[in-house]
Amino acid sequence: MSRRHPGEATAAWLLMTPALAGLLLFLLLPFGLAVVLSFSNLRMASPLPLEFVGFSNYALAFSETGLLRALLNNLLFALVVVPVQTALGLGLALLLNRPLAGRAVFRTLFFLPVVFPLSLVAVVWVLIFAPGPDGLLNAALGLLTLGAWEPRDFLNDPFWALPAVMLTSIWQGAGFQMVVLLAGLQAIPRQLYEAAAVDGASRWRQFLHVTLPGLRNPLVFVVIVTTILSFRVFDQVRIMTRGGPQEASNTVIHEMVRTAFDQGHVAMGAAMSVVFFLVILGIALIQRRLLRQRGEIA
Amino acid sequence: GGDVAQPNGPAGDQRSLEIWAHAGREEERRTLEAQIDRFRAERPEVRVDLTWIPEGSYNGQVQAAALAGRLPDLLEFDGPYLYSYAWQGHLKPLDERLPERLRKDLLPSIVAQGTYRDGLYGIGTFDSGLGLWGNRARLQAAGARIPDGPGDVWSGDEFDALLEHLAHDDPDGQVLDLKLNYTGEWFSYAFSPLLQSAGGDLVDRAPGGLASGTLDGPESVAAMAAVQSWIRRGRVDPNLDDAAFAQGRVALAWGGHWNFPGYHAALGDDLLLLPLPRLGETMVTGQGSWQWGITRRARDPELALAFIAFLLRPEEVLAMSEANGGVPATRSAVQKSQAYGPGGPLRLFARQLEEGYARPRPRTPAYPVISDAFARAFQDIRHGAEPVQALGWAARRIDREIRDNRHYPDVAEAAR
Amino acid sequence: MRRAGLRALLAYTLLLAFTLLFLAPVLFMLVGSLKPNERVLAEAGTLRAFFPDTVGLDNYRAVFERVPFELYLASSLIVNGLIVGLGLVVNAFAGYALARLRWWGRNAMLGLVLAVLVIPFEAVAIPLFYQLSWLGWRDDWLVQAIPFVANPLAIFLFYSFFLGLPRELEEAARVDGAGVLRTFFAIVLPNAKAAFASVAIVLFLFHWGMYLWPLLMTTSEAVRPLPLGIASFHTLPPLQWGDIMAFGVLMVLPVVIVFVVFQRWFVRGVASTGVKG
Amino acid sequence: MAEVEFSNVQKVFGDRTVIPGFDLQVRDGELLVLLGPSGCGKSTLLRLLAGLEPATGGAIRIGGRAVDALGPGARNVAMVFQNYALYPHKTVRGNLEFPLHMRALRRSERERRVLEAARVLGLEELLDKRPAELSGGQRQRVAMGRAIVREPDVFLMDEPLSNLDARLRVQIRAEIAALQRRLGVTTLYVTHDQVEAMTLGDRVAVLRDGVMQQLGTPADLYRNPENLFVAGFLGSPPMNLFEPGIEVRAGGRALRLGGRWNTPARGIPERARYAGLRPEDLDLDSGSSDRDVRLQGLVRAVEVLGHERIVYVDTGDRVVDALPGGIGPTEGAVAARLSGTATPEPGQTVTLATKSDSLYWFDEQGRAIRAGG
Amino acid sequence: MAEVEFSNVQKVFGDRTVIPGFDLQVRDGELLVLLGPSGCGKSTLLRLLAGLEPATGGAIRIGGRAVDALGPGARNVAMVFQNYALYPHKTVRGNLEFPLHMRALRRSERERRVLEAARVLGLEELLDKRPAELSGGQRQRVAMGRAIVREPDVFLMDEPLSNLDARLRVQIRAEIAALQRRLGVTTLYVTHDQVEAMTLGDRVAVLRDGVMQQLGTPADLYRNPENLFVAGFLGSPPMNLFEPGIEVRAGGRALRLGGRWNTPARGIPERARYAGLRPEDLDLDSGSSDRDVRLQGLVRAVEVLGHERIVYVDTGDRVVDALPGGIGPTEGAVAARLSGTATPEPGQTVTLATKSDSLYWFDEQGRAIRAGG
Ligand SMILES: Nc1ncnc2c1ncn2[C@@H]1O[C@H](COP(=O)(O)OP(=O)(O)OP(=O)(O)O)[C@@H](O)[C@H]1O
Ligand SMILES: Nc1ncnc2c1ncn2[C@@H]1O[C@H](COP(=O)(O)OP(=O)(O)OP(=O)(O)O)[C@@H](O)[C@H]1O
Ligand SMILES: [Mg+2]
Ligand SMILES: [Mg+2]
Repeated sequence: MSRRHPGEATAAWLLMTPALAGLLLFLLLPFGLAVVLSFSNLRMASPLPLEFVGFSNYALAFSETGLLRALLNNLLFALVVVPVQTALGLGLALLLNRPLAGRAVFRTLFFLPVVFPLSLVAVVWVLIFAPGPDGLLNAALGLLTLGAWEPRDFLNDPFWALPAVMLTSIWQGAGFQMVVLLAGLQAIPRQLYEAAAVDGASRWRQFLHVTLPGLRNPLVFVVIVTTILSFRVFDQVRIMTRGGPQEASNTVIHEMVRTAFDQGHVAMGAAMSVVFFLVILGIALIQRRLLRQRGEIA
Repeated sequence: GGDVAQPNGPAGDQRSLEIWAHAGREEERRTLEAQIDRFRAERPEVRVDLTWIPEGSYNGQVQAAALAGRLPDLLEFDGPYLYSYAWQGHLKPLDERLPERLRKDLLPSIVAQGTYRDGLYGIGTFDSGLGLWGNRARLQAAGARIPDGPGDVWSGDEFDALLEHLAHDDPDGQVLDLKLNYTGEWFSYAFSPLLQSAGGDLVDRAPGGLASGTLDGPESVAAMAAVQSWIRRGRVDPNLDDAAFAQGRVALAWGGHWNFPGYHAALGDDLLLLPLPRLGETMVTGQGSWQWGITRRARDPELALAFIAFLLRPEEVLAMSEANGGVPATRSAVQKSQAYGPGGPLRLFARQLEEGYARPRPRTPAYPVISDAFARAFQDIRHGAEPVQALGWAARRIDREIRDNRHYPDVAEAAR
Repeated sequence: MRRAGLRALLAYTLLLAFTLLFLAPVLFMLVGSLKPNERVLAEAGTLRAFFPDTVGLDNYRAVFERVPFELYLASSLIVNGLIVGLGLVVNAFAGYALARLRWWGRNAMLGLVLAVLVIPFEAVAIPLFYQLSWLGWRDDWLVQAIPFVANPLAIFLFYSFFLGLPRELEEAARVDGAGVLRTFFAIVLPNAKAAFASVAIVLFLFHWGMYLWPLLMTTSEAVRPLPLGIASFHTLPPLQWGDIMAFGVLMVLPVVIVFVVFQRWFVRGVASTGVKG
Repeated sequence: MAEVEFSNVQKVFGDRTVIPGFDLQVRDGELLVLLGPSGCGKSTLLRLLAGLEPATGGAIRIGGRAVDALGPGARNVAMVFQNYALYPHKTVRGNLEFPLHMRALRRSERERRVLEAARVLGLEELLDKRPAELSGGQRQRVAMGRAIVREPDVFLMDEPLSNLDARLRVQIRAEIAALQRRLGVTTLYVTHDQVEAMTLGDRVAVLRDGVMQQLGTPADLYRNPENLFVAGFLGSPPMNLFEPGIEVRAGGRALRLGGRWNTPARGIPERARYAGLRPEDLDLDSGSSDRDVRLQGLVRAVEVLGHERIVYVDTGDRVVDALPGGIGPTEGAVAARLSGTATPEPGQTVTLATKSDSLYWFDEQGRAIRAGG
Repeated sequence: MAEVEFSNVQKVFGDRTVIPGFDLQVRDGELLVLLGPSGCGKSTLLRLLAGLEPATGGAIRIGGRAVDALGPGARNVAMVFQNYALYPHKTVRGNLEFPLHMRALRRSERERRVLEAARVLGLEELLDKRPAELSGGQRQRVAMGRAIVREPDVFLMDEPLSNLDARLRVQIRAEIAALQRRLGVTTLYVTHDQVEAMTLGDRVAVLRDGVMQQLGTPADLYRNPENLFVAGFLGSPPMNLFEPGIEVRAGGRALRLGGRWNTPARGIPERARYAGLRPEDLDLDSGSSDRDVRLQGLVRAVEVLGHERIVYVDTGDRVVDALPGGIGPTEGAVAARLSGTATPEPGQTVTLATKSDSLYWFDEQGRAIRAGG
C-alpha cells in the first residue's frame, strides 16, 4: 500500500524524525543506561574502576536505604491523595457545572494552585505549617476547635509530615482534576438528564445513573494521572521535609536523588530508577486492563 | 591594523580566573566581590568570573561539573569535602607553591583541615568557631554560673540543671536553640564534638578505621541520648524563623561565629559567648569552614595561587573576618582583629582553635557519607528514635561505603 | 422557584468556602510579600496574615537587590520558550504523522510512543545526567530544554486530537491539489488551535516549575531558572520570609497571566484531547 | 391515558418571548402533530408539558389534573428525544428497565414489561447490546421502547425520525403510527417535516413563531389552509403562490398568469391579493374546456420520480415564497405534478392548465378567502 | 471534461473485500448516480477515483488517461463532501480560492473565477463570511462553489444533500441538476436516497455489497428492474414483492394473491418465483374488467399526503423484503397508492385490483423475467 503513497511515507518520516530522535536520545537511551548502570558500582565521586556487581545494588537498595519505606510512603500517599483529590475535584466540578454567575471566575480560582510551581508551593506551605500557636495552620485549627488544638510542628512530626505533604499536593492538584472532570461533565448530553428526569429519577439517581457512568473515562484518566504523579512526588519533599523526619515523608524519587546525587551512589540510584519504572509500569498495566475491560462503552 | 597584536597590550596578556564560591550571607558575598575588585585593581589584566553557588547543592554541583569537565580554576568548598575531592584527583596540592612565610602564619587548625595524606590541598581565609551564645540577663536571672574559658565549662549535668532552671521562667519552656532549622552539614559539625567530648566519635580515626563500634559505641550513644533528652523535655526551640535567640525566646543558642553580628545587634551587651558543655573529661568543639583549592584543570594555577595569597593578606583576612565574623585564618590577622584579638568579644573562638580544643572532622573521602548518615541519624533521634539503633544504622552505612570504596586506595596518585 | 433559589444559595456558600480554602495560601503569599520581613511569620497566626496594616514594595526591591531575579526569569522564559516552541512543532509533526499518514513503520512508532509514555522522566534523570555530563554538556539553556522537546504525552495528545479532526478537511485539501506538508500547514494547523493551546499550557505548566533537572544540570546564575532560584533563595541566609514571598509572587505571575489568557482554550483542549482516552 | 390541555401557556427566555400564549386541547388517545419551521417553539412546548422547563404563565393539564407544580418525574409522561438520549452505558434491557426501576416496580413486573415492549418492537435479540452497537433504526426503537414500558398517560416525541435516513424514516413512521393506534396513548409529536405530519397526525397543529396558525386534520389543512403560511408549508412541492395582476376585464375580473389574462369561471373574490395552485392541480393543457385557467412558460427543470414527474415552469409571474431562504434555479418557477406519460424537455415551452375552482385565494394579510367568501 | 472509466477495480480493506471488481464507464458530461444502501461501497468508489484511497487492483482512467499513479491533487477532479468539508478558518472567498491557489493561478484569474462561481451560486454577499456563519444550504453552495471554480474534469459528490433538511434538500437537488447541466461537467453523484437518484441522474448505477446491480436511466430502472434488489430499492413506497403460490388451474397458470387465485390474462412466465407490483399500479377495485388481478385484505394503515393516499393492506401473502432490517407494522402489508378521493379506514376490508401486465416477475435467483421471456 505504501508503494502507492511514496510522498506520504517520505513526509511521514520527515515529520516523525525530530520527535523520534528526541525520544531515543533522551528517554530510551538513558533508560537503557539506567538498567546497565544499576548492575555496576558506579559512583559519582569515585576514581575506582567500574565493576559489574550483579544485583547487589537492588538488594542493598531495599535492605539498607530508605527505598522500601519510601515506596510504602508513595503507596500511602497515592491511597490517600488519589481518592481525596478526585472527590474534591469532582465536587468542585459538579458545583461549577451549573449555570451560576461567576463560574469562570471560580474555575480560575480553583485552578490557580495548579499553575503554581511545586517548588514555590512547597516554600509557601512550609510557612503555613509553621510550628507553634502562631503558625497559620495551627492558629486556624486552634480557632476552629476553640483552642482545643495542640499546636504542632507538622513538618517535623513523624506522624504529620507525610499528611502535610499530602495536603500540599491535594491543594495544588485538585484544580486539575476539576477542569478535566468539568470538561467531562459538559460532554454529557443534557438530554440524558432530561430523559432521566422524565423517567422519574431523582437528582441523586441522576448522578448515579447518568453522571457517574458518563464520567467514567475522565475519572479513569484523572485517577491514573494522579496515581502516577503520586509516585513522582519530589519537589515538595525536597523542599519541605527532605524526606524526614525518620523517613516519614521520604519518597522514591527523593531517595533516588539523595542516593545518586547527594551521596554520589549513581549505580544504586539507577537501580532505584529501574524499580521505580517497574512500579509505574505496573500501575500503567493495571490501568490498561481496567480500561480495556469496559472499554467498549463510549 | 587592529588585528596586529600589541606586544604589551592588554589583549596579549589577558589572564582569567574562574571562581566558584558559596552563596553565604550577604556581607560575605559583598566582601568577596570587593576583594576581587581590589585584586583586579592591582592586576588590571586579570579577568575574574565569579559564580555564586547555593550551599544546599554545592557538593552536587562540584561533582556534576567535575564529571562534565567543567570545574572552575579556583574552587571554594566546605572543608570536609576536601578529602573526597583530593582523593578523586580534582585538586592540585598547594605545598610547593605556597610561600613559607605565609604557611607559617596560618593557624594550625587551617593546616590540619587542609591536609590530606601529607598534601595541603586547601586553605581557608577564616576558620569557624562553635560555641554557645548566651543571654546574660536571663542566665543571671536563673543564677547560672558563667564559665570563663575553654578549660572551664559546664558539665553535662550542670547544663541539664541549667536548662531546667531557665525553663522555669520561660513562657513555653523552650530555652535552647540547637539551630534545628539548619540542614546538611550543621549536625555533624555542631554535634560530633559532643560525641568526641564523651569519648566517642563519628569514625575510628586510625588508618582503615570504620564507624561501627565508634559511632554506635556507648560513648557516642550516651552523647546523643543527652541531646535527645533536651529535645524530649521540650527545652529546644525548633527555630523555624531562625530568630529564636535574637528575639529572646531562648536564653542559650548553639551557634557559631556567624551568629555574632545578628545577635550582637539584637542583644547588645547582654550577648555572652560561652564554650560548649562537656560530656566527658574535656570540652571538644568544632572547627573548619570554607576553603580555597585550585583544581587540577586550572589553566593558570599561578594566578589562582596569587589570588589565594592576596586573600590571605592580613587586611583581606580581617575584612572577611569582619564581614562574616569568622576567625581570621592567620596569626597576624588574629592579633590585629578587634573581635578575636586579646580582649575581643570572640576571643574564645580563637583560643579554642589555638589551644587544641577544636578537632577537625574525619579526614577521609568518606566524610560526605559519614556526615549524611550522621545527619539522618540525628534527625531520627531528634524525632524519638532510639540512639543505639539510629547510630548503628548510620555506622553500618558508613562502613559499607568505606568497604565499597576499598578503603580509598590512592588511585589519584597512580593516575597522575 | 424557591427551591432553585435555595440550591443556588447553597452552591454559592460551598463555592465561597472552597474559594477561601484555595485562595488562603495564595493570599497569604501575596500579603506576605507586601509586609515587612519579620512580621510575616510573626503574624502568620493572626488575621494580620491576610489583612496587613502596613504594606510596601520593599520586599520586591529586595528580591532584585539580593539575587539577579531578572536573570532567573529570563532563563525560565528562554528555557520554557524553547520547550514549548520547539515542543509544539516537533510533537505536532509526530502526532500528525501517526494519526493521519500511511507509512511503513507507523504502527511500530505508535507503539513506541505509547510505550515510552509510561517512562517517567525521573527514572531517567540520573543516567541522562550522566550521559550528558560525559559529553560535557551542562549548565546552559539548551540542556535544560532540548531533552524535553520530544514529549510522548504531547505526541499522544496531538495524535488523539488529529484523529478526531474530520478527515474530510484534509482530503478536500488533497483533492484541491495540496501536498502533505501544505495540507498540514494550511488546513490542519489553523484548525488545531485548541490542541496547540492546551498542549502549550500543559508543557508550560509542567516545565515552568521544573526543579530536579536544572538542579542537576546547572550551576551558573546566568542560566539558573526560577524554581532553583526560589529554592536557593529560600536557603539563602538570612531567611527573609517577606522577600521569599515576593519572589514567589514574581515567579508565579507569568504563569497566571499565561493561564488566564489561554484558559478558555485550555478547557476546550482538555475536552478535545485527553479526556476521551 | 388522558387528554392534554394548554391554556394560555406562555414562555419567555430572558427577554425573548418564544410562546406568547398558547391554547390547545389534545384529545384522549389522539396523535397530535406539532408542525412548524425550525425555531418556532415546538420543542419548547413539549418541554413545558414534560416539566423540563417551567412555564412563564398559563396552565397545563394532563387528564384534567393541573401539573404545573409537578416535576418531570411526577407527570407520568414519556418522551422520545430527537437523538434518543439512550443511556450509553446501559444495555438495551437496562435502558428499558430504568424508568420502571425509578417507579420501584417489582422485579418480575419489570421483566414482564421489558419483554413485552421488546416483543412489540422486535428488540428481543438486542436486549444485551449497548446503544453504541445498534443501528440508527434500532436505537430509535429502543427509545420508543423506553417510552412504552412506562405505560404513561402521554407520549411526547420530539422529531424522533430526523436522525434516520430517508428509507428508514418512511418505514419507522408507519411503525410509530401503528403502535400509537394500538396502544391508544395520547401523543404529541413534533416535527418540521410536513410529510411526516401529514402521514402521522390525527390532527396537525401548524405553528409559526410560537403562534398556532391552524389546527385540523391533515386533509383539512391540505385542502383548506387558513393562510399563506400553511398553504406554502404543506405539500411537496408546496402550493405555487402568486401575486398576480388582477383587473376587471371583459367577462369579469381577470387575473394575469403566465403572461396572459385568465377569467376564471368561478370568479375572483373581492379582497383577493394572492392566488395559489397545488402542483397536482396543474397539468399540460389538453385543450379540455373545463380547465379554464392557463399558464404558459418555459420548462426549467424536470424531475422524474418513477410514478410521477414534476415539471418546473418559468411563467414570469411574481411568485411568493411563504418561507424564508428560497434562492436558486427553482425560484420563481411554477411546479406541476404531471400524471401522464408525456415528459416535456427543459427549454421547451409548455402551457399548463387547471380548473378555476382549484385556485386558492388569499387577502392582503395572507388570510384564506373561503370559496364564496 | 472527460469520461471516466473503472476497469475491474478492486478494493480490499485489511481482509475485507469491499469492492470485488467494478466496471463502469461514465460518459463525458453525464451525471451518473451511484445508488445503494449504506455500506455498499459507494464512497469507497468515489475515493478511489479521487485518489484518496489506493486501489487494490484494476485501473481507473479519466479522459482516457490512467490516473492510478497520480495523487489526488494531480487528477483534476473536484469533490463535494457529505459534510462539505469547508475550511472553517477561511472565509467563503478563501475557501473558493484555495484550490486555485494550489494551482498557482494568477491573482487576477483567481479573482475572476471566484467571482464567477459566486455569481453562479448566488454567494456574492457571503464572500467575507466564515462557514460557521452560514446556514446549511449556504454551506452546501459554498462546497459546490469550491468544486466549480476548479473547472475540473470530473465532479465527485458524496451524498451532498444528506445534511440538509427535507425542504432544502428538494430545493438544492434541483439546483444541482440545473448547474451540472449548465456546466456539462462529468459528474459522479453518490446517494442512498432513491428519490435523489431518480430525480438527478442521467443514469443511475445501483450497487449492493460493492457489486453493480443495474445501470440505466431512472425510468429504465423503475420500469425494468433487473432483479428483486433493484425493484425493492426504487420507489417510495417501493414495489410490493410477493412469493405467491403458483399452480396450473383451469384457465391456465394461476397465482394466489390476497387469499384468492388469479389467472392473469398475460399469463405467468415459466420460471416465475416472485411477483412484484408497484403501489401506483394498485387501486381500489372498481369492477372494471381490464384490471384482472385482485387482492383482498384488511387495511392496516393509511397515510394521507394531500395529493395522494397510501394504503397498507394486509393480504396475508408472503411478502418479500429485498432489503435487510424490515420489521414492524408495515411488514407483510401491501402498499397501494390511491389516486381517487375514497379513503378506506384502517380495519376495513378492501379489494385492490391491477392489470396483469403491471405484474413484475422474478425467478428463483431474484432475476427479472422480461415480458415474454
Ligand atoms: N433555553 C433557551 N434559552 C433561550 N432561548 C431558547 C432556549 N430554548 C429555546 N430557545 C429559543 O426558543 C425558540 C424556540 O426553540 P425550540 O427549540 O422550541 O424550536 P423548535 O421549534 O423545536 O425548532 P427545531 O425544529 O429547530 O427543533 C428558538 O428561537 C430558540 O432559540
Ligand atoms: N478505511 C476503511 N477501513 C476499513 N473498512 C472500510 C474503510 N472505509 C470503508 N470501509 C468499509 O467498506 C464498506 C464500504 O464503505 P463505504 O463508505 O464506501 O460505504 P458507502 O456505500 O459510502 O456507505 P454510506 O452510504 O453509509 O456512506 C463499509 O462496510 C465500510 O465499513
Ligand atoms: Mg426542536
Ligand atoms: Mg459513504
